[in-house]
Amino acid sequence: MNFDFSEEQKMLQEQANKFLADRCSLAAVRKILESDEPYDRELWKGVAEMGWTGAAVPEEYGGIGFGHLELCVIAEELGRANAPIPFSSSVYLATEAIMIAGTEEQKQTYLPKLAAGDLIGTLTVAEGTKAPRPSTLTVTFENNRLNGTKIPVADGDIADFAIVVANSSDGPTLAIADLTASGVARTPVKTVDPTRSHARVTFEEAEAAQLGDAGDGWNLLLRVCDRAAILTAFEQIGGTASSLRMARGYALERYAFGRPIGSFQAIKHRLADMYIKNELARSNCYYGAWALSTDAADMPVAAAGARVAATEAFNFAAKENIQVHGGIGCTWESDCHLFYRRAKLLSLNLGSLMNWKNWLIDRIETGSRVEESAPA
Amino acid sequence: MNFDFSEEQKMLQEQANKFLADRCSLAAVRKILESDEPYDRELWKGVAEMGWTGAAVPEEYGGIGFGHLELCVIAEELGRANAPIPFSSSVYLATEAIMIAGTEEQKQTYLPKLAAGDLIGTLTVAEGTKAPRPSTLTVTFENNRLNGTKIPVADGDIADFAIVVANSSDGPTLAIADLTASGVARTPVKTVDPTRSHARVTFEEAEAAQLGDAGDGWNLLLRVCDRAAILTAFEQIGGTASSLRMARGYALERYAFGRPIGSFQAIKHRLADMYIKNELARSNCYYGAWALSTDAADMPVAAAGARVAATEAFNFAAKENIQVHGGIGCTWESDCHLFYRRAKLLSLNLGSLMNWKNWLIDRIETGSRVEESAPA
Amino acid sequence: MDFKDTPREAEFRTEVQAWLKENAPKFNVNNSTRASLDPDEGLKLGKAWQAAKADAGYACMTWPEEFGGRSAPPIEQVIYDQEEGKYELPVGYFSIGLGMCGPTMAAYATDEQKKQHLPRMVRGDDIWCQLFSEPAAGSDVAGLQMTAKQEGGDWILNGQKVWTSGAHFCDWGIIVTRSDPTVPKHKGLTFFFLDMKSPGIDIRPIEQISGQSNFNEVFFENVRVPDAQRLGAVGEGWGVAITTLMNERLAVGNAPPPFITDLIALARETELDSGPAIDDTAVRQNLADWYVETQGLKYGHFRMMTALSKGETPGPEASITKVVSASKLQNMCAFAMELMDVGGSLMEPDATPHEGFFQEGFLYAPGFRVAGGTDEILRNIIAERVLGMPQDIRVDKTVAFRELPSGAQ
Amino acid sequence: MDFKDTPREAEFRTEVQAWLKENAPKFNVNNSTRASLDPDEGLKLGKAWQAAKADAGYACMTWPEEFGGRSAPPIEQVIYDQEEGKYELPVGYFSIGLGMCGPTMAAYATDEQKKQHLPRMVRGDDIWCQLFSEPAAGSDVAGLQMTAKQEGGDWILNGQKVWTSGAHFCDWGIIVTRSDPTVPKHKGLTFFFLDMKSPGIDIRPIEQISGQSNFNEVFFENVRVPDAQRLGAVGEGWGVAITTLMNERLAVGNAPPPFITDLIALARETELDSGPAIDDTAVRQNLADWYVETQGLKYGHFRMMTALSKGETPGPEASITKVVSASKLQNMCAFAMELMDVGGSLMEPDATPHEGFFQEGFLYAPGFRVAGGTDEILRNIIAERVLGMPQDIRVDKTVAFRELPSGAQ
Repeated sequence: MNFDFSEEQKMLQEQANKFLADRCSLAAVRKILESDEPYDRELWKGVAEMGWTGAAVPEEYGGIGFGHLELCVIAEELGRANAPIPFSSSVYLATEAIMIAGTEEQKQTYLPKLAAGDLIGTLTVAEGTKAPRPSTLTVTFENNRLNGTKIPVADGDIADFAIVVANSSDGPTLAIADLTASGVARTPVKTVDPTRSHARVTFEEAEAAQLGDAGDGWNLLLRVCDRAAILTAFEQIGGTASSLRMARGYALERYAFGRPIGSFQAIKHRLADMYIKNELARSNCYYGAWALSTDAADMPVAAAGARVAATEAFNFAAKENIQVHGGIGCTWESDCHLFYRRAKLLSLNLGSLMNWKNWLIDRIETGSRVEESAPA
Repeated sequence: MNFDFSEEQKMLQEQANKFLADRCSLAAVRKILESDEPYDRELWKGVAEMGWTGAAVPEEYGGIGFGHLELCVIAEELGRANAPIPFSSSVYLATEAIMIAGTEEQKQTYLPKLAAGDLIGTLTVAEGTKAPRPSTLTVTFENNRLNGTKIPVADGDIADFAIVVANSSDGPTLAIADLTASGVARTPVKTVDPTRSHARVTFEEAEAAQLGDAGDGWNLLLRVCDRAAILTAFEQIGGTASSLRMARGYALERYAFGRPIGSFQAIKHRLADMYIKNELARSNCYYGAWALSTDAADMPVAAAGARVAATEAFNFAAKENIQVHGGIGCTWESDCHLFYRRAKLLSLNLGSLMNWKNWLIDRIETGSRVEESAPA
Repeated sequence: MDFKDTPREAEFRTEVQAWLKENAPKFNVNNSTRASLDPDEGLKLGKAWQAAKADAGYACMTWPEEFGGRSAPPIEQVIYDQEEGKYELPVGYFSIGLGMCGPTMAAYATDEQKKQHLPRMVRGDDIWCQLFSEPAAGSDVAGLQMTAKQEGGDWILNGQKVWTSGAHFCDWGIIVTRSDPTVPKHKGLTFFFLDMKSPGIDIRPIEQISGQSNFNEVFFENVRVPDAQRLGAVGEGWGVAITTLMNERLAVGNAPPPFITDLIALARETELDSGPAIDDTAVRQNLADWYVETQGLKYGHFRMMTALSKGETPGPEASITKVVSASKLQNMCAFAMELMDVGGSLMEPDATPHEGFFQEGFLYAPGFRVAGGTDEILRNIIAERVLGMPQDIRVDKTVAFRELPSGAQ
Repeated sequence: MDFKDTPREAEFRTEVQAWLKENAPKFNVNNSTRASLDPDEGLKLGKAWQAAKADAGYACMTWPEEFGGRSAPPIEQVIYDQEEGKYELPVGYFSIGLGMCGPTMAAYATDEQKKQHLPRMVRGDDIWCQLFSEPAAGSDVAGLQMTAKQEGGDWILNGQKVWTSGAHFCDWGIIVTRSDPTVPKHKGLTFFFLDMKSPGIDIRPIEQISGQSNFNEVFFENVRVPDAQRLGAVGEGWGVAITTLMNERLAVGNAPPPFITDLIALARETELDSGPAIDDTAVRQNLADWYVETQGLKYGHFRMMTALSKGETPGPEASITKVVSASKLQNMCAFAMELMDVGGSLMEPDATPHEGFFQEGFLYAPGFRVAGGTDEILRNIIAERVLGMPQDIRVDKTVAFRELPSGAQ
């Protein structure tokens, strides 16, 4: 039984933690919150230099030859730091999609630049405030032209290209579009988490290249989303740990009625609940990491389990961290809301919790669990 | 604004409370739990003598000329005492059904005896462990003969007659069956609450009389269930109040770490939650009582609201009362489980909480709320 | 059991309805959707409305005549508020002054002071604020540190208050200070009222998570207050503060919208895989819970009105309302965003159902679980005052204030 | 990151599997569905199985050779337990003795006593119980009242213990007593082991809500214990008790079934208005929550095994398991009954899905939220020992025990 990260992976985690503590303090995150800068360019550069953007990219395509377990480790630290960079869009979504569905040529074209952080990619499916589904997609892809509007597009205002889920005569299909080309209009839009930039992107006869088989777009999207869900879940447990750490620190130093508020059961039991939820989420995440790194047949179940547990843990911890802080926690000046906003963003960005719970049971029922799953 | 019971109704409540404190202690309830006696015959006699069984029956049919508000008051006290008598079966269900659907002759035949407590009635719809629905009813009623099995039938082993929801060629129809007649076999069955007796009742060409229009049985059942739901909700808030009272008493007298356990926030906040839930339930119940007593068009919504709020309050209070008591609360000897059992029985006897929540939204959506509903 | 007014109440309601119909529309602030007026203009409108109410005898009706009221029974105030609530009027400026400062002045000020200040307060000529909380004294207000030192016939105040609503437009304030740190904390407090334009007062708005600024920090540097403006004896300020806080508990009520009706509307409009969200059983379980909570609070309010109508003093209903409605607000908003799936994070009014109302609510909801007593303090109050549970162990009742551990703050 | 054994572990697992396949079937107790064996027969079978295990070297493997073990690494014990868990074997009789009494004896008894008792314990020749809780000392075990008075070379014990599992079939017990009520409560305790057949011991079973009797009350009337059977110094019994309790925390684990898999099976079989319950979104929301909790505990256990495998000491995982699984059990059973609608209240095995398993669970679940540390105590432990939160204010640490308020009990 070796159900843990390796010593090397733990060293990577420590290194990432130190790097981010240095380069991505909450004050740095706040700078993005309060400025018009869409993301922390310096940090992005630094992260790329560390090789993180290419962590899971094979060396032949310019990656540094780590794997997905290493990427999980990095994701947790990015979540812990609340990093204001397009990492999830470019790495979990765009890079993964191209690795899964790209032609050799597409891989050669995109992966080295993505791995180096020279190119920022994103993936977009949503068209407004309803769950995107094949039957309701209005963005079309015909004759290598995209038409229609996607919103919100994570990092849509800064990404160099987007993988667009669009309807074609063959059914949903993935298309790679250069967002800086003509026929593409993009406007920044505000979301609940201004430390992560989003846009409305409108395509008008915009040129794009097919990714994967025509009509296979939805299937590919689901595969990419499962992988991204596991990586995001690691961000979420990192964010949960930070929320808990903040709450714990405040509960120790804040006194009321002549004693630290952390000595009151109403507070201490809530902290215990944050911890419990995060440990349950962490264990689900580890299973997800195993599934991701081994490409296990049980990945859909593992992804949904990690997604559900980590989403609940982070939402709970971020919300109750504010409550533990009391009045000060409700101010703009306090850092509590950074995690409250991020928690909500992450709980929506790959589809709602309610849907993921449905899917989890779906997947259990359709019996995707096979021999490769963990021993009972 | 006079959204409260009247002085006379409050006096009735006090009187009922005293009567039951005297005649229906938890020791008396326990006697039924631990013996083969299906119900407390002496208490039933006393309750009938007080006129409670006829509280809502018009004087012309042998009632005492109170109304449904008085019946609500009595229900709360019966719930508070955890009374082990067939009151709900005979009064909320059988009596109400005959008042709603009976012919003049049926009313003359049954109501005076029901009001006097000389006859015990019940109503039965369930056929095992699934939600009973018109399309799945297997008990049939044709040519004034019943065939099939009902289980669990509340008080089926002691009731003189049952109103049976059965399928006929016209659709679901209510039928009154003499349970002591030939063609009826009944066996006591155990439920989670042995202080309330239940049976399996099998009809084999058993004679029965139609109640209400043929094919109108399901509609009538729903009307009766709404009325019973409001009355049961009052029993539930009574039970909640008792559970809270027990927990409060124990939290005050039990010491740990040199102080009453009621001074620990884990305990005191839970007691506050019990209180809050019961106040919310009580307010919903009052609205139900108003709707019941005025036959308001909003009754379906009022009934579902009272049912949902009171079910959640009682289940929570009964469960957490045990927890507050710790080890002793988990023993047979402690009275905590009397309420734990009753809470669960009441939360199932008119259909599950999940269904009532569905129905509540259904009813809001089908717009049963009209002018008569309370001011906004 | 009914919802009907008594004949006298009905008569009064009719009278109020007629008066409001005549007068309210010109003060209506719902001219743009939830957008705020220009602050100065809003204040002017508010003062004018308050004066109109006062002139018609509808302001502070339960107060005695000499202080601007007319000794009306409390149920009339409730009826007036219900009817006024059907309009969108600029009444927020006065709630703390009239709800908390007024009763405190009425209980502790001299007759002359009352005659001087209360009628002006009632007419909206002066607006009052309350200065209790401090950065290191929130739930534990009695742990406050602002010093008051006697100098001749005056007191010199130094320190900082926080969470003061409306400090920037207020004329007067009530304040509790520490006049003696050498005695246990509840015993060294002294209470004053003061002119908010006094030299040495510096008011800075606090920005909240939502970006709004409904509160202020107020800094005091050698602010001079005449001893004549002391309320209660020296060292007995806590008793005065309790009077104010008891009135706060009654004033704190329902959290703001979005309400369950808004969420039901959203569920009707939202299409899920299975059809309209309102038909989805998972959605319904949640809606039903929030619906019965909402109804429970609504009918609980009717029960409280009934008690008032009978001349009884209402119990701790307001605490229940706050505890239940603040969490409900937070959970409903979070859930509404889930219903919008990926797009739920959008805060663009023109791209979001209900113009981003639920997203806004998500950001201001945390404040309502804290303001006017945290969830935790209110549960303590219910457990202790309603259920008679013992207080937690108190280590701060017998020690000199300055000896008390106070952590890093 | 994988679930694979190391080569050494895999080899050991294969060896265990082979041995169990050969030996376990004849001790299997799953011959009737959840019905218990005749008590005496069950005990005999249990002792025989334990002896067989010991003879094969699979009992208490981590203990040193001289006490009946073989100093195996902890991961081997875990592997053995996993494999043994695939059978239904009569192992329950020994868990408290081997899990709690043994380690306490190992730490505090004399070498001679260890040699005399531990190997017999390992073989199941003697069964041990633990006598800590009292009617007025549950979560607060140190508040116990049982007196021990020295008389010559013996101690005389008087009082009552409670929640003693298996007292009626045990040969030996460990017990903590109050030898001095004039000093603060943690300082006046003395610890012993004793012969459960000693004169003056009266054992009475406690009936639980479910009707089962898994625990006893044990009354002591002038029970004589030789001073040689004292563990630790006079007045230092609390330190010894802590050793026992730390081992309890590790031993307390997952609540019993029904598990999520049982509930999912029920949901598949149950028809709701909308079709199979498993397809209903409201049902799914609940199932998903309990599923991820279950998986979280399962993979948390694998993480703990990994730590053991590396020779690390596991942390507070057992507390999490208990807190989460006990409430989950209670909520799942309650929900299962809801799925059965009106008929959910039936406790007739032949008329109820899964033979009434969920109804039974509903009745025994409350006990699991209390046994081995209440939900509240375990949250305290997590907050204090894992997160480093301060203890609640303690009023009982400096006062003489007999001066402490103790309420009505």
